[in-house]
Amino acid sequence: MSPTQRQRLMVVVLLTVGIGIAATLTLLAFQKNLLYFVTPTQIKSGELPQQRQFRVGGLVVEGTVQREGVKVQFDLTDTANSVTVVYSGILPDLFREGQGIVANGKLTDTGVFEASEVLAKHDENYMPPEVSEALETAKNMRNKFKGHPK
Amino acid sequence: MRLFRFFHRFASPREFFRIAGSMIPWLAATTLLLLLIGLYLGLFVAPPDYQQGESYRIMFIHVPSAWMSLFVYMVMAGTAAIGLIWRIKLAHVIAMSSAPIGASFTFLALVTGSLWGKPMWGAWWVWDARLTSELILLFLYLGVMALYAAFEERRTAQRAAGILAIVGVINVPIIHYSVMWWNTLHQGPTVTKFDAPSIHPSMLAPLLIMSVAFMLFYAVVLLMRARWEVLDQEQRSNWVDDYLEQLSP
Amino acid sequence: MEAVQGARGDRVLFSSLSFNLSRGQLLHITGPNGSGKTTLLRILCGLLTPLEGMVRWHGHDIRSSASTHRRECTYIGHRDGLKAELTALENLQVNARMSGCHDTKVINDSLRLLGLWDYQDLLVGHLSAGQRRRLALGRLLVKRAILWILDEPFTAIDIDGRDIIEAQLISHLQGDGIVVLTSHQALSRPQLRERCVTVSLQ
Amino acid sequence: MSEFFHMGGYAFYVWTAYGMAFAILLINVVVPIVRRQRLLRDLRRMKSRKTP
Amino acid sequence: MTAFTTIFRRDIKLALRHRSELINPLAFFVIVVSLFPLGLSADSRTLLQLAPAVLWISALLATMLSLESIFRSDYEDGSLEQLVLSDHPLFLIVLGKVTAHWCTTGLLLTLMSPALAISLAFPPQNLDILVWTLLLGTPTLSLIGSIGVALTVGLRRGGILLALLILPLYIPILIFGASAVDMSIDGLDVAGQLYLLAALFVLSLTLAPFATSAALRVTLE
Repeated sequence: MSPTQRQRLMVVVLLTVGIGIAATLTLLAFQKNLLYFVTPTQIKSGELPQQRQFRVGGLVVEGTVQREGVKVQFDLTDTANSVTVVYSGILPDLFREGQGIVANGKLTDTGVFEASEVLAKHDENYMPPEVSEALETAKNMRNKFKGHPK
Repeated sequence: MRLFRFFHRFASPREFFRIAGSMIPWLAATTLLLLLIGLYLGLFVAPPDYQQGESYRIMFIHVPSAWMSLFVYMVMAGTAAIGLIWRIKLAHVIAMSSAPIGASFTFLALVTGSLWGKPMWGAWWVWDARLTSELILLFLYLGVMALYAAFEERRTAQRAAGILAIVGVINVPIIHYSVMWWNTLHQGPTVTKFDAPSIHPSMLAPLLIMSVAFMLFYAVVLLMRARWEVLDQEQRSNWVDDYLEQLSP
Repeated sequence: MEAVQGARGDRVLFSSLSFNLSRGQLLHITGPNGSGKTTLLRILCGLLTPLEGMVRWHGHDIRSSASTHRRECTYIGHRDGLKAELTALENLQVNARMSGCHDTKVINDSLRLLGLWDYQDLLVGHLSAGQRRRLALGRLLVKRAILWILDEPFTAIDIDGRDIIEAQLISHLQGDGIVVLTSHQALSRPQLRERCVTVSLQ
Repeated sequence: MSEFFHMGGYAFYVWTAYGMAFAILLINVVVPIVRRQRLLRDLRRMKSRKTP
Repeated sequence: MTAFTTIFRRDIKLALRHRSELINPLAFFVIVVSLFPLGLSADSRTLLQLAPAVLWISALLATMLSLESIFRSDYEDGSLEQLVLSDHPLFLIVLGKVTAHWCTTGLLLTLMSPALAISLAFPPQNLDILVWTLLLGTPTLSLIGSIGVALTVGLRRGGILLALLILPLYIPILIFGASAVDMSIDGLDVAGQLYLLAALFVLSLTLAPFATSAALRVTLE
């Protein structure tokens, strides 16, 4: 093997080893609980320090939205636990009951989340209103049929 | 084999100039036709969305330009690599002509996204994973363009900017995942519904047509840009003299 | 070296230039300012790829056999390649080690030969231009390559220094080395002139 | 027709987006055409300087 | 290997003789970090909220401003073309230079960071995480930065261009580094982020020297 060839081989080996190690480390990282997200359950369990700003995500509980001028109060749930959110300001058009939203703010001493910003996530479905209505009726029919009237 | 021969011939500057010149009018006509059909279907035929009403029509330009922004980057980095490894001049020309087109698609995706985000999310801009990585993509494009413009020697400029484009392509997925991960710091997957995204056929058709139209548009502009770049680069060759004489007898 | 075309910017400096050099020969490249002398030298040492044509070393294209060519070639450009914050000795030591020479005797001999022995502990920033040029040429003595490529080796150098360098060139040629250089002055020693081939660029 | 331009209250957003798209696509077409004119002019000037 | 050690020792020696260049990035780091309490408020809660980001961004900017020293002076005095022409593999030489650069900037910044962190009301028990992230992150910054410097070294005014080229590539490191520190204050497990920082470091260690070598060969033409 000529010196040039040996050098090339060395380079290839180094590259493979390096990329391999990097890939292993990445896999190790993904085995750890990387996804750190604040859910109402985490707030309830008191893991989070008070007075630090963070975001909480969840679904708006149906029937809990109360409006008072620009002030809005609603409950946010991750289906296991829920937290009450207060917010004053203009809500985005997509804000509605049952919708997933993200609120940015602080937790007060009373356990109420004081949001300074509310963002709505739109879902990835696109359809005309008639189709949506049709789907909704179909779902209700199915539910009725199964004996779980909504 | 015939395909290879075609590409080999195509890679000679003179043949490229000729073939590209004859392709442009046809491609341009098809692009225009598809754009018009897409706009008609998207603005008049497609019904309003059940949740977002009429505002979702921004999608028909937003989504194709976002797709194109990534696609053009891949083309740019790929041709830059070909140019660097096999020393093919035309590959460099295509890479460097792609950069401004890709940057404008990226910019368009960002602006239309912002115009869509304001009524829907309630903010012109959120530091969301998609948005942030698209913004960084724009910076990568601008970096390549700025580096290309900074050198006086064309050959050096092409190769230096090409290396940057390739370094960027390794970073695009890393940036994308890092930003996505950083964003999910704050919002759990409970929020986003992971059911398969579904779109009604009446809305899908204009979206796909517009995407093809954007792709062809890229091809047309790329060929136009690359042609004049080739002519400039080859100005010492005899065939350029012939071409000039043919233009003005 | 065959059919090489060199260009700076969009201007072609020279084209279809070709020549052959064999052991023991000196190539003197002449030409007015801006005629492409430095460009040609940089092509020869592999810093610059020619627009067309190729440079062959031992019959192989230097782009494919780069490591052999680099090992057997020393290039001294018009910039000295010395660090102002290091002493003369330290500079030469670094250069020697980078070219695979670990012998302190060689380094000391080179310093003596170049007339820099008394200045070895001075920072290069404090040396005169001529002394720096001498020190730069010290690379030739510590590397002992076959091909020497020198860009204006005599700039800023006094008569003594010129004598020393020309003597080194002669002994290098006699030892079957090859020298390529650019210089505005004619070579003074007959031993050099008889081995010299001249290429002049317009 | 006015209902069409009204876009269900989203007229500003929708039409600005489409307007931007049109402008940017147009710029992309115009730039190479301008470059063509300039390049041909420069090349011709250079050739005419060389020949006489 | 001789190439690596020779160049590494040469560059360390040069940095030690050039005290001001050694101290400038550190002074910059200290001043930028101390601007925040002055500009925002001395309220310790606000400071703690910002501390991870402030420390990381300042370290990143200090590294970036010192990047040019990797190749600039070698380019100007002609040493760089000699290095490119030497018969040692160029990536080893590049690695030697980048290692020396990190030892004279990133390493020192990391060593100084605990003192500055304390001044931002940073809890002492979390200092180890801060040091670990910087220790893994700053060499990556030097490695990626070397590509940018190699691309711009031939240009007379490469400074701002360098920032434009390099900063987008720095974003993943900033995100993982700063968020790991941030989360450690909240008492959460940050092993995942440290693994990712290590992965980025190893990846750039294997790829960046080659990209830098290729860039140097192009820009020296």
